[in-house]
Formats: sequence, C-alpha cells, structure tokens
Amino acid sequence: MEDRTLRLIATNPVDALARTVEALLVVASAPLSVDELAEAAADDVERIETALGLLSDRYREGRSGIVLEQVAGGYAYRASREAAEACARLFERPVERGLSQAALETVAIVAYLGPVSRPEIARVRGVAADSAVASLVERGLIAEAGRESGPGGAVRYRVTALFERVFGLENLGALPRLDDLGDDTEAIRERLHAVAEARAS
Amino acid sequence: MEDRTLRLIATNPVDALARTVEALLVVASAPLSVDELAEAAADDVERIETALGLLSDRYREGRSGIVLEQVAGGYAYRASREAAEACARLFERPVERGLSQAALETVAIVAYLGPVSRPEIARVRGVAADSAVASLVERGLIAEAGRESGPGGAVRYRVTALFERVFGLENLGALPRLDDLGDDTEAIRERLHAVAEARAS
Amino acid sequence: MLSPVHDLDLDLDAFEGPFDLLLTLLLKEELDPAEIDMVGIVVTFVERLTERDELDLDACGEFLILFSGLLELKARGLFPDDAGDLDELEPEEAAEELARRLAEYRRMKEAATWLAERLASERDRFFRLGPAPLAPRVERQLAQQDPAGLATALRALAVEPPSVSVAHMALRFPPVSQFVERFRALLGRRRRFDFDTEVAGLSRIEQAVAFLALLELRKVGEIALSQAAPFAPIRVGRASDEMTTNLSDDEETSQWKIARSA
Repeated sequence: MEDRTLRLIATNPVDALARTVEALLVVASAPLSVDELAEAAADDVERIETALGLLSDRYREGRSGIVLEQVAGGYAYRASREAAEACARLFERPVERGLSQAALETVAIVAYLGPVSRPEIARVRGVAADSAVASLVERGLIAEAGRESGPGGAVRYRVTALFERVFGLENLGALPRLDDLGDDTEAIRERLHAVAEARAS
Repeated sequence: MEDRTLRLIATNPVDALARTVEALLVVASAPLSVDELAEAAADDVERIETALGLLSDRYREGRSGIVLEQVAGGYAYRASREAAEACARLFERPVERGLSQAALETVAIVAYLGPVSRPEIARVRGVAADSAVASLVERGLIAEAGRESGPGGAVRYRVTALFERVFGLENLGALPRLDDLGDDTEAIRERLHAVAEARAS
Repeated sequence: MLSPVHDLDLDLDAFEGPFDLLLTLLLKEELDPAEIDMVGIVVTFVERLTERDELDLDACGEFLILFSGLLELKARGLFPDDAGDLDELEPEEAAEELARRLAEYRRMKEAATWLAERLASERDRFFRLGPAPLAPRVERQLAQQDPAGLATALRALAVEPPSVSVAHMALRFPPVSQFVERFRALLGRRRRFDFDTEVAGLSRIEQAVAFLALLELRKVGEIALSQAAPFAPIRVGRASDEMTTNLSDDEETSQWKIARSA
C-alpha cells in the first residue's frame, strides 16, 4: 500500500511533464530538440528524456496512429505506416478545375508583362499580391526570374513551362492578342498603370 | 466465448479506423471535416463519427497534452490549456498579436457581412480600411474572394478558416447574433454623464 | 489667453496633438479625414469646457464652425458616390438612412468588442500554424485551362473604375500652401497687412484656410500677429520687425495673440 502511494507521487510529475511535451510537439512545425523542450517546459534534460521515453512507448507503430519519431533535428510526430494510404489520399488533392480570381489576374499579368515584380503586380491589381504570388510559385505556374535593376531591386517573376502546358500554349507568343489595349507589351503596361493610378486616386 | 469473439470483431475495426483518423489529423495543416476524413480513410461518415467520439474522449483537457477540438468546420488537434505557459515560451502568436481596434472592426465586418469590398467596409466603419485590410490579409485572417461584378469592380474579402481557428469558432454560425451584443455607446454616454455631473457640482 | 479650441489637446487613434494642428494637417491633405474619430473630438472639447468654470460662448461658436467644416470634409471623403443617393431622398428618409448606417456601425463595433474578448479568453489555446514537420508534400494539380481567360482577366484590369461624381461638391478648398505663399509675398512687399482686408470677399471656408496659413507661418516663426481687441482686425507683420518695433504692447489694448501649443 505504501509502495503504491510512493509510486503515484513519483510518477505523476513526469506524467504531467509528458503531457506538456506531448502538447509542445503537436504545436511545433519543425522537430524539437531535447534542449528546446527542456527550456519550454522549464524542466531539466533528464526528466524530458524520461518523458520522451514514456511518449515513445505510447506513440509507436501498431499502438497509435500518431508515431513519435526521432529525426535529425530532434523529435516530431508522424503518421503511422498503417495509415500511409489514407494520408496519401489526403495529400493527393483532386485535380482543381480553375484558378481563383486573384491567381488568374496575377498569372495573366506575369504572362503578358513578365518578368514583373510583386510591387508592380500589386499596382496593376490595386491590391497586395503576396499570397497570390506565393500560391502560384507553390503550384509551379510562375518562378523567380532575377531582380529589378538597382540596389535592393525586387524579385521578378515569369511564367513557367508548366504554365504553358496547363494553358495549352506552345510558347508565350501564342497568348491571345490584346490589340485593343495596346500595340505592344510596353503600350499595354502603360495602359494598365494609367488605369491603376486612376483607381488609386 | 462466442460473445467475446463477436465483440472483438465488431470493435477492432473502429479502433483501427480511429488510429487512421488519429494519423490524418496529426499530418493535416488545417482542420479536417468529417467528409474529408471519410474520403481519405475510405470509410463511411457514421463510422468516422464513431472514431472521432473515441478520440475526443482520449484527447481531452486534463487527460492528454494533445486535445482534439471541433473548430473551423472540422476537427483538429491543439495543445492542452494546461501546457499554454510552456507553449508561450516556445511559440510566437504572429496571427493575433497586436491586432488594432481598426483591424478588429474590419474583421468583424468581413465576418458578418462578407464577402465585402474595401469601399463597403469603409462605408460601414466611417473611416478608410486600407491598412487594416492589408494587415488582416497579411495575417491570413481574411482573403480575397473575387471582385464585385461589373467592369473595374473592387476586390472583395471573406474571413478564412484560420480566422475561425484563432477565435476558436466551430464555424461562422458560432458568432453571436448582432442583436445579442452589449451596447458600447455606453462608454461615451458615461463620459458625457461625468461631464454633466462635474458641471452641476 | 489660450484659445480653448485651437489648443484643444486631442488623443485620438490617428492623431495626437492640438486641434489647430489637426486642421492644418487635414487641409494640407497630410492626414485623411476618414481616419479621424469625430466623437473623440467632441467629447474632449466638452470635457475641456467643463474644466473651465465658465461657459465660453465664443469658444463654442468657433468650435461648432470648425467642427462642422471637419464633418463635411469627412463626409465627402466617405460617401463620394453616396451623397447623390441621399440627395434624392426626402429629409426624413435621409435621416432614416443615416440612422440605419450608424446602427450598423454600432453593431460592428460591438462585434469587434466581442472578438477582442474572445481573443483574450483563447490566449491559452495553442495550435500549429503551417504544415506538420514530417507530413508528405501536397501535390496540386490544375486541369487544362483556356488561355482566353488570361486575356479576359487582363482586359478587366484595364477598365477604368466607375468615375466618382464630384457634382455635389459645391465647396472646393484652396490648399493652405497657396495662402502661405501669398502672405509671404505680401510681407516681402509690405511690412505688415490687415488679415481681414486681405481675405475680404473670400468664402468662409477660404477664410478659414487662410487663417490656418497664418497659424502655420506663426508656428515656423515667420510672422507676428496682433489684434487690438477681440473682433478687431488681425494685423500681420514680419517676425523680425516685431522684435524691434514692439508697437502694440500697449497697456490700453488687450492684445490677443494667437498662441500655440506646439
């Protein structure tokens, strides 16, 4: 009986610490080292290692869908191998039918006026272009193409081969013509900038 | 004996499904709806709900450092509140830190009236909303949702799933009905009353 | 004596400082009237009045004139294309429409308060932002697209937005800088001039802007202002001359100097 009481006193604090480590790992977007865990939990390294031992046993293949893995940078959760097929289905998104208005406008600007910088895209659209540009880069439809001249010049973007494939273009010369907007790229650019200025005033 | 075997057959598959759901939730980068979970796990909605019931019991405050919550139209893990202090030592709060009053009013308008354009927001607030909108987009609390119809239409905005997540809302229906909210003109009234009393005395 | 209106110290979201500086910035278009909290100004003014034991009718009158100008500026900025709609309404309907908008704004402010409280109560909820450390990479696939959509999107960006009607703007403000230049030129030719004579024939708003130009010149120390009595003509002279001539420090005349709290 006394033995049992003692064990409860001895184990409970590590259990609480294990719950804290459990929590830290579910919030982290990169593996956490033992030192990082110790600092965040305000506890010592040995006890963190004990807690990690407890958790490694709880979160292991066959026992749980969440598996605690030791990797180069420290500890992180991953999905169990048993769930690999389901995870693959989750990450393999269905083919998307179209682009959002923001993405379509942005990629059109890059296709016709490229290479262009984010500030110029934002000016022509009248709203910030950061998230649209990021999503198009992630999809591989646009890519970086050097910087604007001058010190601290902004990164410029151009469309990619994947863009040409998705839009069924042999090359950029095959883009639909915009003669109604201007004779060449420069004229179109000027027209768009003039309208953007009128919009901002 | 036969009874026990039957029960094992009946319960084990849900246990396996619960492990799969457990795994999907730990790798997902946003809350997953029951439908998304059902599709990824290639199982039916009712059984997913049963599995979620099992997991909600296992991953709850006081019992685990990982807590399963119903938020932003789906299910997601978060850290237990008990571990908040440790989390605060390690993780920033880039989304909500330093949200201005202007930003809060703007996000309220987008949440209740969205999709809305910047001119519409300015009309309701009585002051321009440009910098508040930019800061909310940057934080990921609102996002573009097409343009107003007609040529030269203004960009419209809606709140994101991250907004629901940060504010701990199951969905936008969980926002209070506007009529139920308290009266904040009370503060101004009180200041004016104080003035009146000071004059009278 | 300090003018209770001009040196009214404001502490608003978008602006902190004396009222006349606020007006100067607004008229010089360095501050957007849309950013200014009108209720804050009124409440601060009423509070200031209370601190002084007497009811200063001049100050109240001055405040009403300046404040209504400010309200008009702000209203124009906010409802450029709406004013037309309101014009077509009967007075009762217009009042109803304004009341509806005010009520909507009040509800949104309440919603913002609710959100702020919610945020405070959720401060101990932590969750991961972004992808999981060991998650597989998402492959996004896009179906075949029609290139015509690109041209349509770009053409839409080349359409001028609907033009804002300025027909209802009967009053136009000359910039403060115009008066600043004009007064500088005057003082180049003459040692001093009468403000009232110079602005005679101008509209009330133009006179107000001219007055702000005076304040601006006084602030940078280019001119000296003197007035023999309340409502007497305001005399404007070169600041350098004022140091030596000291003509108006007469015991008999209650001199009213424009004071500023910089």
